[in-house]
Amino acid sequence: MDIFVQLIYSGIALGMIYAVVAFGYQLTFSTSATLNFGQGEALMLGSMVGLTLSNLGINYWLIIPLVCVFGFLQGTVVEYLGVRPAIKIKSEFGWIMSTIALGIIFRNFAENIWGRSTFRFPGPFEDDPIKLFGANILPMEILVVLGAVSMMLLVEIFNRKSIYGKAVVATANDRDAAGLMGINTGLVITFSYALSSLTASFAGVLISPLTLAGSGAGGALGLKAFAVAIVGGLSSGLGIVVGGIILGVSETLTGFYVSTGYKDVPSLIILLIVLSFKPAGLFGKTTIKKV
Amino acid sequence: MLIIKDLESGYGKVNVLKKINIEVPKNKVVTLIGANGAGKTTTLRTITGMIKLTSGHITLNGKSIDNFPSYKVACLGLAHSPEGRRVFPSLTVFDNLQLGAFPRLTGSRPRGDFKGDIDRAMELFPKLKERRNQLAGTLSGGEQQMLAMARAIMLNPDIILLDEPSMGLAPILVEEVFKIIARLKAAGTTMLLVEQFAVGALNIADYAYVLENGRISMHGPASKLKNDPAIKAAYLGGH
Amino acid sequence: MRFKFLALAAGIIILSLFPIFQTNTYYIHMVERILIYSILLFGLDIVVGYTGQVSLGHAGLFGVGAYTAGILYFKLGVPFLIILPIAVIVSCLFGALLALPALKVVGPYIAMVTLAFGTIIQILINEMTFLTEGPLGIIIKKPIIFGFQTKEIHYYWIVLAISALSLVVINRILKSRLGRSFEALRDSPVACDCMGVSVYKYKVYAFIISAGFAGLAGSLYAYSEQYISPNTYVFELTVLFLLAIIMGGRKTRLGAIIGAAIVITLPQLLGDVKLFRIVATALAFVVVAGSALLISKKMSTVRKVAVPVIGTVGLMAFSYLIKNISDWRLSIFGFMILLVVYYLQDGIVGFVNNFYMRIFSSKKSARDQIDVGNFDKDDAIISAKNSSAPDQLLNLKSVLMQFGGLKALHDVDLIVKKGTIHGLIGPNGSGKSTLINVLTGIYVPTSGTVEFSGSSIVGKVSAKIALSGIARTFQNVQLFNEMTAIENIMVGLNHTYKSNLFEIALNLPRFKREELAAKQRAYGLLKFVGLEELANEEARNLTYGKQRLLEIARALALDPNLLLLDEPAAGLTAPDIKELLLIIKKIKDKGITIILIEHHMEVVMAVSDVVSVLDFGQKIAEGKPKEIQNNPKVIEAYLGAQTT
Amino acid sequence: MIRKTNKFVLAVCVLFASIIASTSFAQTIKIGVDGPFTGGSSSMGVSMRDGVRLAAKEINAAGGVLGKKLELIERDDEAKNERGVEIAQELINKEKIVAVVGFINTGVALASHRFYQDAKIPVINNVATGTALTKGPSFPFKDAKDVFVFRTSARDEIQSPMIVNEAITVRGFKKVAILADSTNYGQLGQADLIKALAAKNITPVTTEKFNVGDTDMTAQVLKAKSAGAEAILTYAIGPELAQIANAMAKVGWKVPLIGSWTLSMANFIDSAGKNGEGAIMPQTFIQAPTTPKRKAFIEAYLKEFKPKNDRIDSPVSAAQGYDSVYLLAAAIKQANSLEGDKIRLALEDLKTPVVGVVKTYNKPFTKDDHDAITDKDPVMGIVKNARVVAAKGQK
Repeated sequence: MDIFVQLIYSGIALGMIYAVVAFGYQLTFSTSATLNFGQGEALMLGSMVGLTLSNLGINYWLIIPLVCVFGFLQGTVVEYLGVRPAIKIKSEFGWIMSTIALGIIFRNFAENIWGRSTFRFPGPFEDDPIKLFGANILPMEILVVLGAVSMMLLVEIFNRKSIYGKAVVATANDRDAAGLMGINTGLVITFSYALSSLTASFAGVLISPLTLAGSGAGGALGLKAFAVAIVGGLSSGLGIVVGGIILGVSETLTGFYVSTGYKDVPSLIILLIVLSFKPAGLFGKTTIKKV
Repeated sequence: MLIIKDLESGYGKVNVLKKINIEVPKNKVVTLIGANGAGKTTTLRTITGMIKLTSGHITLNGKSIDNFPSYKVACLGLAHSPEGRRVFPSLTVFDNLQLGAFPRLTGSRPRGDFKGDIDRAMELFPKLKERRNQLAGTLSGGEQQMLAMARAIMLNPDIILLDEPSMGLAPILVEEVFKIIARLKAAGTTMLLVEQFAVGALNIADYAYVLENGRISMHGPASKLKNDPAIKAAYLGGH
Repeated sequence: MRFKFLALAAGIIILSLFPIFQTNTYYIHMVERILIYSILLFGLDIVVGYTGQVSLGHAGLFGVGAYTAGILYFKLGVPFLIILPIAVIVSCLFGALLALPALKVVGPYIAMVTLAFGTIIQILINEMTFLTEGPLGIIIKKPIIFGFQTKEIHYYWIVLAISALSLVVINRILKSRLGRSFEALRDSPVACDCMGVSVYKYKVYAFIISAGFAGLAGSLYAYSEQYISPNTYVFELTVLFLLAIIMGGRKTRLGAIIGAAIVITLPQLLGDVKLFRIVATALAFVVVAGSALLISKKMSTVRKVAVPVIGTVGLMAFSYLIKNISDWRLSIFGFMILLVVYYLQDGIVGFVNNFYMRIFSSKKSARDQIDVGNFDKDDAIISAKNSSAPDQLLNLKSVLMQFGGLKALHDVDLIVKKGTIHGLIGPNGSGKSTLINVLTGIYVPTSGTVEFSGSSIVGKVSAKIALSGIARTFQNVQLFNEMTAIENIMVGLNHTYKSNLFEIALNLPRFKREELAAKQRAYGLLKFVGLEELANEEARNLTYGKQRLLEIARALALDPNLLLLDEPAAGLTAPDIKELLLIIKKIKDKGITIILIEHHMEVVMAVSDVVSVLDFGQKIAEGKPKEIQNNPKVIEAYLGAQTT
Repeated sequence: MIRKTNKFVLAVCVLFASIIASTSFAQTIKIGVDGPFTGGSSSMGVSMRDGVRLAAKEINAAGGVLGKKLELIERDDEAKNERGVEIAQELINKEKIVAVVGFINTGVALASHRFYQDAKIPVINNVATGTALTKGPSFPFKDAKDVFVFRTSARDEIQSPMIVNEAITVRGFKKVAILADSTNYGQLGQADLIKALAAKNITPVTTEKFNVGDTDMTAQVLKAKSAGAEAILTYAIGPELAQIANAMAKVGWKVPLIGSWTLSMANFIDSAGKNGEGAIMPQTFIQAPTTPKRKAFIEAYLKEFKPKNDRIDSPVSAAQGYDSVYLLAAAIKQANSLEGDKIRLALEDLKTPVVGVVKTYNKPFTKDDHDAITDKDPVMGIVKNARVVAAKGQK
């Protein structure tokens, strides 16, 4: 039983990381119907920049806002180089390939700058675990969950309440019409990418004390987060939290009770099943196709 | 107010518009009529920067707006109610109207009496008042057209471009739409009205241009064109 | 055609002589791998180029092929010539498996589904140690054929023969109705379904055929490398395949070969800094010279060429700055993808084509002659007069169509009699288009019955309904834009074919006969609507009015009993409308029943036998046109006081 | 259509021109260097390459071999087997190398060796440790007349008994768990560990597997814990080893970590931090100036490549890489030829001892034994204050 609880804890912490990264997919998908296939790399860059700052002796809590600024800029670059030209020529193939390419370039640059090793990222807490309901949990894991949830809440509130947030939603609904309202839709899309990379960088700083930081850390996380985004639905904030937890927990449970080699399989199979029966995701709204 | 000179534009390599000239004076209603595919919508989309112009000039209030992006044109006081209404389906009626005033609320245009304007818009379109907090996507076609027009007015614009406000509406609703256009005209609003329903447009406009295959084939005071035999044969056929 | 054939023959001869002049097995092996990749890319192009889907799972399918071969060889000692077909079949099965979830989704979802699929395959290969030897991999020897132990050079010839064969087969498939269907489903899936070409079925076909080629390539690869292990078939390989396709050029076999050559030589190139400097310099020179030429001919502006020029010159400068190229391999790789995606969208082949045309001539190549046969334009339409359909051709009873809380159709009863024109009018949003969508299977009604020709169509898929005799046009024209007018109609004639994939691949007589017949009838149908002059024009280049007529001709190709016209007069000028009325009447004379949705009252009133009026999803009136025009309910809800 | 023909022919011509772009004439002795210089095991690859570079530089500075300079043809195999295969074909057929040194990953080595064997080109494995590379039932060339594969690293068959000895005999544990990665390296090593344990009549309480790149080892560690393991034996590389150490800290469980030599990798020591202290592993070389040769090597290495904190990322790889070049040079000199077969013969019968960093090689290879490192050479190292030092009771 202890072990089961322990696995659930690990799964939830893991799932919330997936959810934050998945949230980044949601942000850009809603405004421009595009995704950053290099989202995992944005997370990696965030953690590596954070590590550099940490080595300079900057306090962990101060690193978070600094890395968020970096992520914001990185997202802007991705949008500008990879996505904007594709939107202009309405090429789906274009943005898929160019964000993949940018991801590859970012990873390679990181490898050349920071080397190819993985590094320890000093967290704000001691590594000593806390006992909770008979199982261990690290303070850092609690921070991950809290950080992820509050990040998503902040962005949601912004979108629902402020006029700028409504402009984002309007752009998502109908980009041309939003332009006619005087909304700079290009800027909104850039902003959504910037915000998306910001959340990814933030996630990078959050998880690195748990998972280590390294230039190769992005790829696998990007794919998992995508699975979460799709299982939860690209339009539902609640969906990705639930999706993240489902996938995270299924992963740790499979790893323990079946075999760790197969731990990625259930999440991918869940992904395929959800897409086969509910393509808009568990919580997504199915749109009525117009002819 | 709005002057279009030797405008050429189109999609890809093909120019849809070939050197067209249109002028919309202040406080007047000008209509642009023609068959589908003649280039009416293309003209409006070029004005608001959704299509790149290849040559010619567009000036608004004496200021060149050639190839300005849509949002800048809007901030300069030109409202465009697009073809097919294009309301924001997942936002409420109120949010839609609020976004109509986006440049006013974000400092790009004078704020004015925003609350009062909302009330006035609701008065002009009583149906919207009942549906204030309903999602725009659930409105009927006619209601969406009303919302689209109200949203355009919320900009406090110097000029409104109306693209096919009667399209796809039942004759009875077409009548209502034209009644509202008439009220706006009476209030002194400058408008460029693109219509396929030529009778209605010519009845309401001060001046009219006829667009044929990307060229202005004829123009003159609306009352005169209405009685032109060629126009009658081509556009006023069955009505 | 002859020149193409000669080019192919010349290419094959040169390639088959190649190992005799270049005996270094390294280069022989390299060309061999290019050929193997080409086979896979031919198949991948069906999915990416023709049906327009992004597949990130082809590395997985490639792996399935390789491992089928490896396992059969290693565990069972099956001979080479038996392994190949089995590998193809197994890969086809996996392709079908991949297609099932991929079918339900579009766009980036498809990319992700295929990526997930590829990842699962890789994990399975890695984990199923009892079958695949896991991470240890399998060592394979060059095949023994009829007791003869082949060497590198022999195997090279085998691969060459198989890839030439693949080229011929894939060309035939893509030129046939299958290729047309693939393109059609990319351009307009809805129209495709409504022409009786099931998007579902043909997407599965596309994936299966594509997977078959991937499997064939994979099994050849296993023997070529003589070693297979799980970490070959990863995401990077898929990206490499996609890079090859876009770099070479989509929808062209030559492009696939060039793309394969590039991605194979790329790692070698990027392994050697000196060679890389030479190539980067040459590339920069070509781009700068090409841009200068374009600017001097006023075909491009400085601004347009700035990015590629700066990019390639920058790459050259970069190549001299770095000491160790291998560290920057991936960046250069990514950089090439970016450059290709945005500045070489049509690939090298497309670019050369365009460049050639822009610089040396602007004329289009001569049109293919169409053997028009002896079809009279009226014979092209098959009369529905003698059909055994009941007098009440269509019978709807209390149909309810509900979207969330909205009742788009509410208790609608409708009877359409055989051989009549049934007008359908009503305000926008009253449910007319919804009704059409229910009749063509795009929506499944919430409740109620719909009987056509005496049998229920509720719950049937669009393609089935279309084949049972209901054809339609669309409110917003839905043509297959990148296909010619005659090809558009031939998609509608898909149902006249009986030949199968096998017959297409071998170009057997029945298939040839059917193809000719379809072409002739398509021409006849074009004549019927007066578009025969434009037979070879791409649909997107037709004027709006002509597109509408083409859509009607395409619908007629389905040999319908019932034709649904959704606002055919919208956007037409008065003379066009007259022509349209004439065509509608002629269709009626053929005994085809028509449901006509229109806002132009004069059109509806002129041709309809019966008119039904919908309002808020309910039928509020029905009768002869005259009666309807005077019905007070209709006037209040729809016509208004002004029209009489 | 004519244009199409032209283009096709043109394309074929371009293809050939690029392929036939030929190589330069050999004024040097070309030595292939194959290893992962990017990716997860690159710290071993790069250290090995630097060791090789250092040795080649020294030899060239002293006048080269047979009057010719050594030229290193370095290729990054990315730790991918199929890249290794490609590189093998390129080095043999295009670059026409005389011999090859390198190979970090057992899988890459297994996949590519047979090409060198077929081409009669000597290979000196200087890092990969899979037993099957030179010995054992799955050794691919066990029936071959002449074998061209040599090795200067401590094969798993040597390391495993040392690991087992440390756990069972020295420390007296009865219950041990094995955690190994899913690569050839981990899986072959695991098999060797099980064999070595069986010799002491012990079966591991659990054997767990994980993939390279996995970031959460909680499940594996929990399984070992619930099986009652008293120690964890590992066969994996740096990053994943660190994850094991960290996962143990996370579940609040601390048992000794004993494993293959990779526990000395810098990326394990740094990433695991205090959780990695006390890890024990067999080492052929510890970065400590215990002999004059070692002192000179360490100083030259630090001066040339300036590693962080003056600590070589993978000292074992660097030393073995360095030694492999000296052994090869000695053999070429003795053979007085660049022919593969003669070099092989010379290697199998080296007349003069070669003073290396790991040890002084006195007749390191024979016809039947292509392993330079014997079970007497490695010592046990232990991680202490973020450095590997000799474990207690060792010299």
